Amino acid sequence: MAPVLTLEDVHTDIAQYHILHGVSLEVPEGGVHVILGRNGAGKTTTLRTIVGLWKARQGSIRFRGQDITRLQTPDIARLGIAFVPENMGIFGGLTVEENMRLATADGSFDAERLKRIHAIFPAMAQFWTKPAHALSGGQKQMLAVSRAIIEKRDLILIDEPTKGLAPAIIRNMIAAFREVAAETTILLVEQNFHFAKALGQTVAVIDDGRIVHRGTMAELAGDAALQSRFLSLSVEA
Amino acid sequence: MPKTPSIRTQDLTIRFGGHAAVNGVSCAFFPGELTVVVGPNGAGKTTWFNLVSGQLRPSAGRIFLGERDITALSPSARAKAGIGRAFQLTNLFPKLSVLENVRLAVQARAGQGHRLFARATALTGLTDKAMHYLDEANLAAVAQLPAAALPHGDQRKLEVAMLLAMEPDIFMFDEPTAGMSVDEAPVILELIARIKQDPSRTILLVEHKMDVVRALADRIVVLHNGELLADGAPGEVMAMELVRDIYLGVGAEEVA
Amino acid sequence: MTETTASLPARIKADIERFGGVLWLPVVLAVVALVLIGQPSTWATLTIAGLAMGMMIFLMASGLSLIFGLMDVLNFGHSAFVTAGAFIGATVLAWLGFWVTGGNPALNLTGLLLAIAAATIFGALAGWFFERVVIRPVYQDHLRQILITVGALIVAEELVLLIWGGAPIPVPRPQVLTGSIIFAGVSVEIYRIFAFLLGLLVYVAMYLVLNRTRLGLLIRAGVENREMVEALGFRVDRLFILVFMAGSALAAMGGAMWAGYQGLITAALGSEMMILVFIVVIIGGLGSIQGSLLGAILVGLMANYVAFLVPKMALASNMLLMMAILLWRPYGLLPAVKR
Amino acid sequence: QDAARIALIHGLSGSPLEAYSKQTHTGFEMGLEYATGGTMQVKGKPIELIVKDTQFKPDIARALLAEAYGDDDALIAVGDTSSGVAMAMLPVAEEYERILVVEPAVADGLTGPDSNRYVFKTSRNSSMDMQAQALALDPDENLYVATLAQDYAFGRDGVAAFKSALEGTGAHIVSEEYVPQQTTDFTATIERLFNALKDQPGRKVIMIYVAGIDAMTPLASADPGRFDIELSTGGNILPALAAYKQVPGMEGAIYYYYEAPDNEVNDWLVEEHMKRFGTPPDFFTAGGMASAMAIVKALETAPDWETETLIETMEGMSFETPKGTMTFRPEDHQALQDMYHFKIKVEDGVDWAIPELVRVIGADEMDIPVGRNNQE
Amino acid sequence: MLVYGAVGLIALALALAPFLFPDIRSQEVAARICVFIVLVASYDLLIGYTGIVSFAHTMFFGLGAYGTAIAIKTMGPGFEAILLGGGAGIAAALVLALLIGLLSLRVKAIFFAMVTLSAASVMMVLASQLSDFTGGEDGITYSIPKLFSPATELLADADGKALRLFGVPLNGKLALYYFVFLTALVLFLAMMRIVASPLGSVLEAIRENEMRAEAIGYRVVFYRTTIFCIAAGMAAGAGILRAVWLKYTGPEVVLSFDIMIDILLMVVIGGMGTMLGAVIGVVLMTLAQYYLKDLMVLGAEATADLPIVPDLLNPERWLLWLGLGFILLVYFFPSGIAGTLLGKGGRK
Ligand SMILES: Nc1ncnc2c1ncn2[C@@H]1O[C@H](COP(=O)(O)OP(=O)(O)OP(=O)(O)O)[C@@H](O)[C@H]1O
Ligand SMILES: Nc1ncnc2c1ncn2[C@@H]1O[C@H](COP(=O)(O)OP(=O)(O)OP(=O)(O)O)[C@@H](O)[C@H]1O
Ligand SMILES: [Mg+2]
Ligand SMILES: [Mg+2]
Repeated sequence: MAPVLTLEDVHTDIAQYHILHGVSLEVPEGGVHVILGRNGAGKTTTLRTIVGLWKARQGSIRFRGQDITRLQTPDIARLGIAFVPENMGIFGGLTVEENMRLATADGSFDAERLKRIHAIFPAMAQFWTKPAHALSGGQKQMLAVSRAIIEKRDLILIDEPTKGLAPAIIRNMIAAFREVAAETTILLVEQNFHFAKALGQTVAVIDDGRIVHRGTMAELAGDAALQSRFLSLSVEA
Repeated sequence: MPKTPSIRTQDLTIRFGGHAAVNGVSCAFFPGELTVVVGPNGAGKTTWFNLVSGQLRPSAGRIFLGERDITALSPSARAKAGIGRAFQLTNLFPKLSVLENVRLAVQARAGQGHRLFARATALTGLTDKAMHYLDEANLAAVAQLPAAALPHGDQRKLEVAMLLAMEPDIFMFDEPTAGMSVDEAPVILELIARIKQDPSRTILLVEHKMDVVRALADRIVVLHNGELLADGAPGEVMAMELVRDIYLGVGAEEVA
Repeated sequence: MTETTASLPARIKADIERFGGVLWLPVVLAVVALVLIGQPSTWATLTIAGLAMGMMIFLMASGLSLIFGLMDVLNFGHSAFVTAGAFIGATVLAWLGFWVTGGNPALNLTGLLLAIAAATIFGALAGWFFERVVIRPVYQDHLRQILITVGALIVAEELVLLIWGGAPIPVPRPQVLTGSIIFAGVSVEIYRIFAFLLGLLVYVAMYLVLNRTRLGLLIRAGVENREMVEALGFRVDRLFILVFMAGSALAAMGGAMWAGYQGLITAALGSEMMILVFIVVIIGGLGSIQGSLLGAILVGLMANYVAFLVPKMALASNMLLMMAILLWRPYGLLPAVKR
Repeated sequence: QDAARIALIHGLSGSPLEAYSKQTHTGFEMGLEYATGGTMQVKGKPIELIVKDTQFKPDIARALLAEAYGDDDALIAVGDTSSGVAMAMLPVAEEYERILVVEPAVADGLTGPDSNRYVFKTSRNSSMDMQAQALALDPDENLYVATLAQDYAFGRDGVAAFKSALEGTGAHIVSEEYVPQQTTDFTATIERLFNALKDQPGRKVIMIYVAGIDAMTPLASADPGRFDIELSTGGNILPALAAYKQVPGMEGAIYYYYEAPDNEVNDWLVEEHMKRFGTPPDFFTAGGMASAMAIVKALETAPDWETETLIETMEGMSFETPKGTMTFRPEDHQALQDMYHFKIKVEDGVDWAIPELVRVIGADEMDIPVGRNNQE
Repeated sequence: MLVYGAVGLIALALALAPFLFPDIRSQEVAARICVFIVLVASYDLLIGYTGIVSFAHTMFFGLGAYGTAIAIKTMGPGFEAILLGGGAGIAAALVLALLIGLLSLRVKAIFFAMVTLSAASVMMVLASQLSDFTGGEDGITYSIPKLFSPATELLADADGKALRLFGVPLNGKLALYYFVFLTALVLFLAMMRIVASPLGSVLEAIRENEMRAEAIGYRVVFYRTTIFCIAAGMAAGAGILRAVWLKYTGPEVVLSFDIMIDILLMVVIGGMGTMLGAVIGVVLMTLAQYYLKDLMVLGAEATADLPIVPDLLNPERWLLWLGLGFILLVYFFPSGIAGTLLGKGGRK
């Protein structure tokens, strides 16, 4: 079936630096798809380019056939693309509730979804009326993800959601993402291979602003050689 | 252990509004020992760190550095006294160069900050030292870039380099490898291992990655809802029912 | 920002908070003043005058507070809008001539309202231009904001001089609003009553917009992390322009009102009011409209009482009030955002 | 010298007062024109007018004055509008041993101890305002006065002068209110004034002496009449006179109003001004003209243009102005002049209230304290 | 490089000013430049290097000036008066700075700006209220030590007139100028040293991330207050020079908010966070203040017959153009002239 999102030979500059050297990528409909890669490889830059926070100098980005390369970030977002940035983008001055409210379409919550989010992340319920700057590092991460799933999105881009999360929470999150992935498509940037493995259907490995490997997760997970080639997984061994 | 504790907290408590983020935590740490602090998100690990390094003032309880009560000291005073701290959410001098970031830490250690009529750049001693620590964290290559331009991972490393440069007796790391790729993390871990070799040093480490915990910990302290839940050797703590339930969760190993 | 255990004083403080807290300050102030002044008639006169004065300052301050608090833009050029508003108001009043000075109350009021409307509309347009050209490049850069707006202020004042000249301009005051109501030795200028009502109206309007809609939230969020708000699908730039226009319009309105009150205006009007306006915003706390109102009323009352009791202190009183409050509450009385 | 170089040094930018300076400027040029019969020449030498803008900054004013004497070699300089700035200029005249004519600044101090023998002053001073004001109230034991002035040198000098003018008349000063310079809310002050006066016997007057702010409107609208309190204040420039419409019948003294003086200099000034600008001349137009006419006369009559000779000539010199004849007092070089006792009349069609002439207060009726003695 | 060249030239020009431009106006301009370089550089220590926005700088400037003026007025013109009065002024400035610093350097930047603003206004009120000492609005006029009066000959020639060097009489005025110039030079060099010192880099760190600076062992309040005091002292020093050169001190020339704005403009035009920038900013602004208007007069005459143009070019509206230029500068060269040439990026 037709891919949700297609990147073709995308080049991105940040200030005077040339960061992405032609990223090409296809995100199929539904499920979780993962981008792996070392620090500084260009994962975050790729995501930011998709949502228009960096502008691609060359190449095209198409969402459900529509070219969004030159669109403004807000317009891209309105197409139904949610973005969870690396720094979580929490509004510390606002309460948890206000943070969530801003992520809804019309300012009112879908009770069903809210209940589910509170189930996945109990802390959200506990701190509902507290200022978000008061949240712990991990709680901030949870809030960031909650914001992305409070509405039904078409595509959710998530940059390293497990960073600093306790194992138990990560487990919940896997469950949550499986659930969410049933109704939308998730593009996930990860460092935590196990997490990625547990969720991902397809995987792309990026290095120095280029895609160096594309394939199914199963294939990568099964093939130790590939793994050590693209992500020297020394520690785990 | 006969040794006297290098750092010790006694009934340490802080409340935010009604909610006690850290609640009556008393425990002591010894030189040459690496303690990993674990606990679910929001357990109070970072807050407890903030209390020890002085970013927050406790609602109740005391903090001792050796025999000395440092509860009333300002963060800078504690830093001078030998408590070094790296932050969970990266916290640098963004517009200054990577080198300058570290050099400032060295200079603080050398206690030359208030010198009026010397040329900072002329104090080559400081600069060399700074370079040395950048090498250790293998950041020498990017020494001249503004800190803001580093990717997340390298920024984490810079955090650690600055901590080293402060040459403290107490090292406090808050999730140093968070957001680092699997092939970058080892650099940090080796650094920590090397620090550990000096028996006069006390190391506190907040970490979620179980493999890291196993690799480094001499001792594990578990915080939960701001309270001290467990404290002991890695093996036994990890084995505790309670801990598995509230922290690791069943089958957690697969994911961490 | 650490709070200590709920010791006794703390608990008392908490109780006070529950019953409106600092909102009682004006009342306390008034009661103290009554004791010191003695004569009820004088006290009443001063208090009413103080309240009205407060409201007029509020009109000017609210705009600044909005911009300065919600958008975290420090607009030293604000006083330029006040001045411009004053002059435009004055000009319109002069044009309407007999409408305003003539005996027909209806015409009088329409005249005044027209003048205020003209000023307000101008303020909005000028605000749009100002945001586009001057402020846009310097969001979240306080230093450059101060500088560039100071520059804009200079230019604006020169333009006023260029258009209206340096000579003081007399402002015809609508017939119905001249003179005072006097009962039982208490005298109240009618114009002040009008100012009071207008101020109240503006306050209520702003309060509703900011607390009954998502606008307030959005703006505050936009200040903290513009990119994220855009990633959530909102056009931050439009948002900010809107706020800025509103703020400037309010400033101009305040200026027009003030012109009518002061009767004789010069290009320096804005800058003279400015320190007062800043004090009000600071006392009230960033971005909170309630705060600005509270601050304005405190300042208004304080000024009148002190001027009566110890005229020598009249000038310093507001400054001291501000310093005291800052030392007591570094973020002002009712900060909306602790930034 | 080949030409009569005269420097007009006053603030033309950076302050609301710049409007005053412009009046002075107009008046000064018209004065030269009138005095030279349009030839713009004295003793066959052309008059060169050098104009400089002090931006109302004393430091710049000093620099410009020094420059005018030193670089441009001006014979005589005229200025400034603000007393503070003029004050700062005085020593420069002494340093360069050239003549400085002070116009239109008013402070008494300008011809006081800190002044020097090179300084002449054609503008009125606060004492004149106040003595005239006092006379206009024709004071006696039955008169009870409270004063309202701004809390700075100008206001305090004025009130001091007013008090000394009332001395010996038996009139009582029941209270002196001083308000900050930029006061806009007079409620408290009004309460204080009323409280001080209302229970007094006899005639009760509030004497207002403020510049640049409108104290009249709030005072009038607080209805002093209910306590039989009258208001009284000196005249003012035309725009400010608009506020006086609220107090018809009020009496006071004014420095200049174009209908008051009766002499052909003034007739010419009014007619020409009307013709050229469509408005009547105002305070400082008259002042500017006066200073110009004084200077021209001095240059005409002096045997040569050495500073010393000029000083000799000017001390005690009488000269014609739109306000009639003025005379430089030999001791402190202040030009003594008439003032005008007025009564406010309101006419629709006129933008301002008309200070109708009651009588001319002759220069000789006032005894203006001598600021300094340039004779020894 | 260009910057260093320019500053070098300026220094040279100032050093030889009396001989290069003997006319009185240039003298005034040169002296004013010397004084303001110290004043503006000291302000740059705060705003540029530490990110402290203070509006009280004229207050310290004023303290130095008034101290000197009042002392001379009461003790008569003598160097001991200058030393005593100036010393007192500086002392007062330091004490005040210490108080304000300790009280309010903890609070948020913008609040600090407000507190200083009100402190400055209170000082202005005082200056006008205590008119017995300060002469109120009119200020104080006085004479200065004989050595500095134009009448004094430093070297007399045969017939007892002041000896001339390149046609410049070696009289007291010359001595006065060099007194101002040399003092200013010393103060400025001192500040150059300070910003290059370790203290300098700590200040930058504090500007960047206060909390982190504290965490690696720098007592933020201590450093802030220190630099605030240093700047205040320097400003007071400049005030002394001003008072001595002008022979007049009044609110208009040392306290008024206009001067505060001038200082701001100068710092920014030159480039914040660069001492050399201060020099360039001061020179450009001062030249503009003194000569821009002359140009405009010409412009106005040239365009006399066009519609509005002459009004706009009317020299009385020169501030308009200064303002516009300033905005454009902040807009396009946020790091000022020196900053841009020295290749420092805009401080965002
Ligand atoms: N603001 C910036 N200015 C200059 N260079 C930048 C900037 N942001 C990122 N870069 C560079 O772009 C490259 C890619 O950065 P990016 O954040 O996309 O890496 P990443 O894959 O997300 O790494 P990490 O896993 O550490 O987040 C890095 O080399 C980084 O140095
Ligand atoms: N300034 C504050 N105000 C109010 N509550 C706070 C504040 N700081 C922390 N908390 C609360 O204290 C608890 C402990 O936070 P802390 O950051 O110490 O957790 P943590 O153990 O570091 O979690 P993580 O592993 O996610 O970083 C959290 O529930 C947090 O919401
Ligand atoms: Mg990244
Ligand atoms: Mg934490």
